[in-house]
Amino acid sequence: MTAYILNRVLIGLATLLLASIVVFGVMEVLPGDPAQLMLGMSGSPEALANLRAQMGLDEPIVWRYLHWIGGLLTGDFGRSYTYSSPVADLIRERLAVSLPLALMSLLLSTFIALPVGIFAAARRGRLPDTLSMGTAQLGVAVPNFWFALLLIYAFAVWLKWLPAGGFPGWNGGIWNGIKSLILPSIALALPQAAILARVTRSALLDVLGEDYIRTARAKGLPRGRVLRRHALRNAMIPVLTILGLQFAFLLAGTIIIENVFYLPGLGRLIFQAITQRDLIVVEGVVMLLVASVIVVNIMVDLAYAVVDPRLREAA
Amino acid sequence: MSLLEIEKLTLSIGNFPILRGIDLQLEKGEVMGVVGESGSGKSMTALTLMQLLPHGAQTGGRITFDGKDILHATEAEMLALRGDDIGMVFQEPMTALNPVKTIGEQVAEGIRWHTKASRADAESRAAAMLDRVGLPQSKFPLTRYPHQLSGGQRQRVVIAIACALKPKLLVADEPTTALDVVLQKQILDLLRDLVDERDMGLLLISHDLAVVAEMADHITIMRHGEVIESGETSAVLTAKAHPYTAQLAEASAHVPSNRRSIPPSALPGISPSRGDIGPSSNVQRPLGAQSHQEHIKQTSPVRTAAVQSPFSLHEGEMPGRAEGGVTLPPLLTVQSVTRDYAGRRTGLFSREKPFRAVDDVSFTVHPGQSVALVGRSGCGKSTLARMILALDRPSSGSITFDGHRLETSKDRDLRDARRNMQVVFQDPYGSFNPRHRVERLVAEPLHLLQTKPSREERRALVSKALDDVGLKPADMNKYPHEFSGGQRQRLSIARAVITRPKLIVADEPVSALDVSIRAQVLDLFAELNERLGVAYLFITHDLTVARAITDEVMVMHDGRIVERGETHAILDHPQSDAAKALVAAAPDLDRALAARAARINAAC
Amino acid sequence: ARTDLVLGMVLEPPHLDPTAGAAAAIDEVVYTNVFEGLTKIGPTGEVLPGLAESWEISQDGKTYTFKLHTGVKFHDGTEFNADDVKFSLERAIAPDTVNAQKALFAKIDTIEVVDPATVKITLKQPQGGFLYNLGWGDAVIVGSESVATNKEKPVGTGPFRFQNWARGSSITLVKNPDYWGEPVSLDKAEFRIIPDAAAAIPALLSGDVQAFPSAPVAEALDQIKADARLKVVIGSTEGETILSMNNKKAPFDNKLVRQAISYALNREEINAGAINGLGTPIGSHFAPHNPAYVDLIGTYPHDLEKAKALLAEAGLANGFSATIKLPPPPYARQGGEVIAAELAQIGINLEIIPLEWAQWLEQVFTGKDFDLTVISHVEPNDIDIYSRPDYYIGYQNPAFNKVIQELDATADEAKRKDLYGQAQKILADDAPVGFLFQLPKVGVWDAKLEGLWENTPIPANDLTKVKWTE
Amino acid sequence: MSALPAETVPPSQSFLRLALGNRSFVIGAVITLIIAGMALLSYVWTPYSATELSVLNKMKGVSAEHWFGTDHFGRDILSMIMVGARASIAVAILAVGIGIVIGVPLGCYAAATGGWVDEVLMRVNDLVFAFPALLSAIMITAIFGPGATNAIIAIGIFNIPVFARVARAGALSIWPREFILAARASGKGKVLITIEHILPNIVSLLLVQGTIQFALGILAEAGLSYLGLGTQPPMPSWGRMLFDAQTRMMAAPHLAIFPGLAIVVTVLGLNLLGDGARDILDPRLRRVR
Ligand SMILES: Nc1ncnc2c1ncn2[C@@H]1O[C@H](COP(=O)(O)OP(=O)(O)OP(=O)(O)O)[C@@H](O)[C@H]1O
Ligand SMILES: Nc1ncnc2c1ncn2[C@@H]1O[C@H](COP(=O)(O)OP(=O)(O)OP(=O)(O)O)[C@@H](O)[C@H]1O
Ligand SMILES: [Mg+2]
Ligand SMILES: [Mg+2]
Repeated sequence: MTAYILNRVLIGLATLLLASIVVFGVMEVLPGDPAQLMLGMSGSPEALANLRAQMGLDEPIVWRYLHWIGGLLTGDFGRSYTYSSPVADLIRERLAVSLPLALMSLLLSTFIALPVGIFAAARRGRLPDTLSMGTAQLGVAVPNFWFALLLIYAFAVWLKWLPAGGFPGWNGGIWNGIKSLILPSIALALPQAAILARVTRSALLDVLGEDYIRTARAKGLPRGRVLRRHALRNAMIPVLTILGLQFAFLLAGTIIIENVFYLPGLGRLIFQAITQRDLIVVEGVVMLLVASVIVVNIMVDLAYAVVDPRLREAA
Repeated sequence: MSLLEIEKLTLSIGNFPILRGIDLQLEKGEVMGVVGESGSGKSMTALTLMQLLPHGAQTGGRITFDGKDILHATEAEMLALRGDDIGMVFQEPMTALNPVKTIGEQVAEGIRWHTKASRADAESRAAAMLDRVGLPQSKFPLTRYPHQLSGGQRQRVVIAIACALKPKLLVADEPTTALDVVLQKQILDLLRDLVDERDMGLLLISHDLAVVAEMADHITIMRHGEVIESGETSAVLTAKAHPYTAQLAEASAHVPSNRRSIPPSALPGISPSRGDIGPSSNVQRPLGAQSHQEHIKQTSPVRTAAVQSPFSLHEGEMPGRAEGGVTLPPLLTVQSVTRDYAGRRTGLFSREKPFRAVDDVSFTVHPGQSVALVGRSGCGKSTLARMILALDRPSSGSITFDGHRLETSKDRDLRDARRNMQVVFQDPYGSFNPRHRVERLVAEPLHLLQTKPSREERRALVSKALDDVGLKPADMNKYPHEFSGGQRQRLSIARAVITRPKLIVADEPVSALDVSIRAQVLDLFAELNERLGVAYLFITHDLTVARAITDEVMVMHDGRIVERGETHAILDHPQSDAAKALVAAAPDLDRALAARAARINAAC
Repeated sequence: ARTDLVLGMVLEPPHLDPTAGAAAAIDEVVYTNVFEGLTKIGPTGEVLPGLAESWEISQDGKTYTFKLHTGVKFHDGTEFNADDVKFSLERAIAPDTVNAQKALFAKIDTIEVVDPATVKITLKQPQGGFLYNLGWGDAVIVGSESVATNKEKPVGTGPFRFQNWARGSSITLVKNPDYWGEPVSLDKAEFRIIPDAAAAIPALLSGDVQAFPSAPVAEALDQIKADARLKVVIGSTEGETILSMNNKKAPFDNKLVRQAISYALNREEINAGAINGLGTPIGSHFAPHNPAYVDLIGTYPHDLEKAKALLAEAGLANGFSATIKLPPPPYARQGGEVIAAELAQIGINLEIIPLEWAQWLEQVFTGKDFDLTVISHVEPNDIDIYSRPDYYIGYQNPAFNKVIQELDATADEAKRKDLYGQAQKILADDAPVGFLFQLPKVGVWDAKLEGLWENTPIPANDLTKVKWTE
Repeated sequence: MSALPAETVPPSQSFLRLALGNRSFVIGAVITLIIAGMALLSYVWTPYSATELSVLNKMKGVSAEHWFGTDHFGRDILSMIMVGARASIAVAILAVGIGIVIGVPLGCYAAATGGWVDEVLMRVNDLVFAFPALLSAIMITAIFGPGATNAIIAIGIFNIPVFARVARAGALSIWPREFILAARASGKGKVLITIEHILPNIVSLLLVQGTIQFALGILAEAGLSYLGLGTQPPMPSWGRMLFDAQTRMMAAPHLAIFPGLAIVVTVLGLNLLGDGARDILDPRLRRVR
């Protein structure tokens, strides 16, 4: 097991190295000059040249890459061009929003999807099944910014229960922070939940056809208990896989929702960094994302092993 | 009042009738054997008792258990009965256990549920029960998972679950089908002990007459959802009053046309012209037509050769089958073959030591020869077969087939060898891609031919192959799920013979089939051997099969060949412990009946 | 009454040092709130005294002597005096400066500290707008002790001091108790960044944000107006929105073609389509609220026949194809779409190419690789851009250049006004670009709030006079 | 099952007959055909021009002249939805196509080869996956310029790892099956086995994933259009219409409702079609219920 994890970590590091080269290369071919962008339409050529020198943009590419990688190894992500503050600080600030948001939506989508999926599977082919799966399909097809705006109008403008957007920071009290993340996490969770519910249902249906379900029922256990105690755990593997993918998405793929709720999350940071050609920020965030995907993958694999003893040994 | 009374039980799923009026009675402390061909409704009867029928099942008639009307019981009443008063051992031990729960949990679960016992209490009772079925705590702690147990051990866990609460009735559905004979014997002994000890009623479902004869006081014979005959076991089986009973008895003891060569067209059951190869028609087939045999004996040169063939295999350099006095070189030569499986990793730099699945095996097979490879489950038979088929490479040693070195060749260079060597798999259904039609499936090995046949040629070859195995050419447009088990096994054989190979390796080709279909398939093998001169390597743990159609037997144990020789010699006078154990454990109808008769006599 | 305020803004400043960056968002947060200059621009664009209490201009118009306020302290407690003025301005004119508006100070020759409360600035030649220039955000006075960290933690002399910047989210200022001037009535002001137009509306309606001085809500104005708690104030900006043409590239180098395009533009429709009709049509590159403004809207009325005739005269009777590159703001994207549809009516087929800012700056502004583009020029009084030799529009007219040169050297208001008028007329006639409309400033704020600027003479959110009425 | 006489099983039927017997397939096909027909019809006829502006006529509600109302430029929404169907569907289908054409072979290859090749391919997959779809799209369009083609490529690239994963997982479950051994015994190589045996057995997985990705594709196109990187004006697309509607959602809800409905109905239709096709393609499920 330890060897397995070590192996995965080593491969993960290699992936990161590869990622760093790819990302750096892509950033180089991205058209647009960060210095020019900072000066806008009014900058003079000298100012531009000065700024470029100040930002280190006139160094040769290989040198800049090595410099950057060297920095990464010592935990120095460099300084943002636009914000001129350390990238690591920026990422840390954004993670304080994105991480709780991702976790909240993940929890929410799990808490919605599992019961719905179980419910539908238990009533396979009957009206409740058709209805809940139909709703799930709608959940996938409805654009989430649309849904988000509806939430805002309902809960912020009309009912005034929750803020329409923004994030007060964790210093202003945990509850205030959580309050501002409730609507965004609902907006994010719903389509995810729809997908997850479908997966849960079909995984459960596969499992319910297995012989050991009949064995369990032959012990005199009621249906519900069989479903929870015997079927669910066996159906967890596809569900976990999807959850892992969703986490990766939720961490930085939520630009649109972050925009609608004007949350200072990672998604907006990277989006903004790309449009403003804040290359060093883009590079830093991408490295973080790749690393997190690797970590999540390892964790999902470990979770498989927890769920399924057969995989414990295979690992 | 009987423990269990079933009257005029009918069952249909959708509009398809499955059971058509079953009557059955079982007393306390009695063993009732239910036999019948595959699909006759045995398992469905058992599931009806438990009210665990699939969706859309409709029942009629009456079932009374211990005075309760089961068919009209509410779900709540059934929950109280299931597991507590009625225990059930399911047909498939490999899949009947939840892979993610420990065996302790699974056995204790029912105890806790029904008796509301504390966890610790339930676990100690579970431990006692597991100990009872031969899984002592010291060697098999409660924390084991099913995958850490062998098939036989799992079957015992299933029995432990079923018997945990000392049920009044135990329904055991084919409790030993998937097991080798030695394990089978252990399990049957266990069941008998439980019956004796607790005065439990046992409904033992099987398609193996020998097993039932050994175990059951009474027997019920089913076919097509009906009870054909029932009564005291030895009486029913010796009298064979009903023709179907007679057929079953005969089929189960069937030693097929070992040297009798009957062209399929001469057999009404597999006549291509009749088309219908349903099992119902098969069992009506007269077996062993002596006059035919005599006739063919004189006209078949291969047969003559076979009879003359001397078997002295001991140094692996037996002279080939002589034809017109010429000595042929061996078709297959296996020389000191060993296969190690890498052990599991246990740490960063350490692994378990490798597991030797096949250990220094050498033998030869000559053209037209039929060799059995027998041995207990897990002894390495399939591993060896895979290497012979060049689907796996030996760790050391060499394999030569038809002049080709297999273990060193690249896949591309193996085509010639493969053309002359085909395989019939254990599970006929699993060996077909469910999405292809028969034409494509059977034609698959044609890929090995140097010149690709045209579509017409291909169809001709396929219909010839189907004809060879007694199927209709029209069947080539069907999908595998549209066939019965026996028919699928024939398809599998058709695929193996389409390139007219010199050797067919058959890995447990009949273990999944019921006796009547098994008889039919064995005949087919023997017949092909005669007609096409195909050599066989038969892998099985069933000695009856080996006895039926092979010239020679190799007994394998823990990766080694421990004994080999002429079939009858070995099976009648086994020398090695492994062979002795196999022979001793093999159930035999006649022997069982004799023993039963002796017991009854003694009791009187 | 309340003493706190949350203001919405669309763009986040990259940093908070107005002397080291071009972004308007910097000034929108810190100008006059945190940092002050010698002079200060008022709500209507007038020049007011700032850190300089008063000033004298020499006869030749070359020497300015500023009398500074005394007792002024930077937020870090250090004293403000004439040395800081010298430091700040010399930093701005240094060869390696990163000041984005270096041109503002180009005429400065020397800066002398006469005494701690007096500074004398000598120009190389007289400059009409010098005092105005000193009122820009780029000319604010910074302390030599704090200059290095101003980007992240601005330290100025203003009535508010910087408290916190949650990047991507908000910037908070608090009242400076030690302010030298008239104390402000707000204790705390938070600038909240709301980039998404769709989010701005509910933010206002829910009361989370009490003021959105430049709200991206043109399309939802009716809905907001319906809410009695909110006040909508449509002001003007310095943003002349134009259809820029590449005057160096055929066929736009042909005046006939440019005129044809100008005739083909339906300003009313463009105004309606681009910003819900809130803009003020312009006929030249000049803000209508400016005293020197001349109404030239009638120069090219919407006339398709004339447009076609002019095209035919230019030898392009069958029209032609070109591209129109559009930067991200909605006025450009939507306006561009309307323009494309309009020009299609005289046979000019435009391929619409939306660009990000970075690409627009690189391709259009710096690379001059474009046919047409829609853009708002937001610098105040920037008609001189048409005289710049290497400007992206590529327009050159010696007569126009001469007027601009004269302007530069003229301090007399009446004369300047006349010169501005001449410049406007030349441009209107030459039609180097299509003049569309003056970008409106759509301000939305709580009805109980007063003191916010109606217009945007320079980018700023001057909070010094802002207070809650109840 | 094994003992069923062959005659009780209906003989294999033609695909068309099977298809017509499958309710969800038929409903899905009807919806899809209507949408596709609408898109095709738009080439020859729309109620109004979908590109001609009539700004003074803007944001009119539902009326007899304009069944679905008009947008912020006064264009007829019904006409725009008809024309927009082309872009939306084309982008989504082609993007899913790219994902399948590249991702499935990759996944199958990884599964067939195993070992370090598998490991490397899957890690590269993670890498692509780590980059949220919208971001890679932004980068691609930043480099190559915006437009429908680049939107397709961008969304397609995101689909590659998705399909690679699904295909690999499916293939891994098929490889140990006995019929694969049978095919190997027939001398077939990995490529042939993958084509003949693996693919047909993972089709249903891919179909289901395909319909999900299709829905996401339409929405991703919408997202890109929002950022100005998708379909270019004046050509409408459903996604662009939705985003244009965003700021006007409360003032003129019909701007968002109709394109939204178009997306929902299309996705629903395709999902039904996919579910039906999956059942039809599986011979085991073909028996009458
Ligand atoms: N891939 C593998 N890795 C490690 N051990 C293996 C592997 N495959 C088989 N074994 C082990 O090798 C031994 C021989 O296996 P094999 O399948 O050849 O048995 P068998 O004789 O065919 O048994 P059965 O009658 O149950 O099919 C078994 O103990 C099995 O557990
Ligand atoms: N879920 C089902 N739906 C429809 N028919 C079924 C179902 N399960 C079983 N059958 C049919 O019911 C009949 C009886 O099946 P059953 O399992 O009782 O046979 P069996 O006697 O136990 O055979 P075997 O020896 O193969 O286990 C068979 O024809 C089978 O095809
Ligand atoms: Mg059965
Ligand atoms: Mg085996």
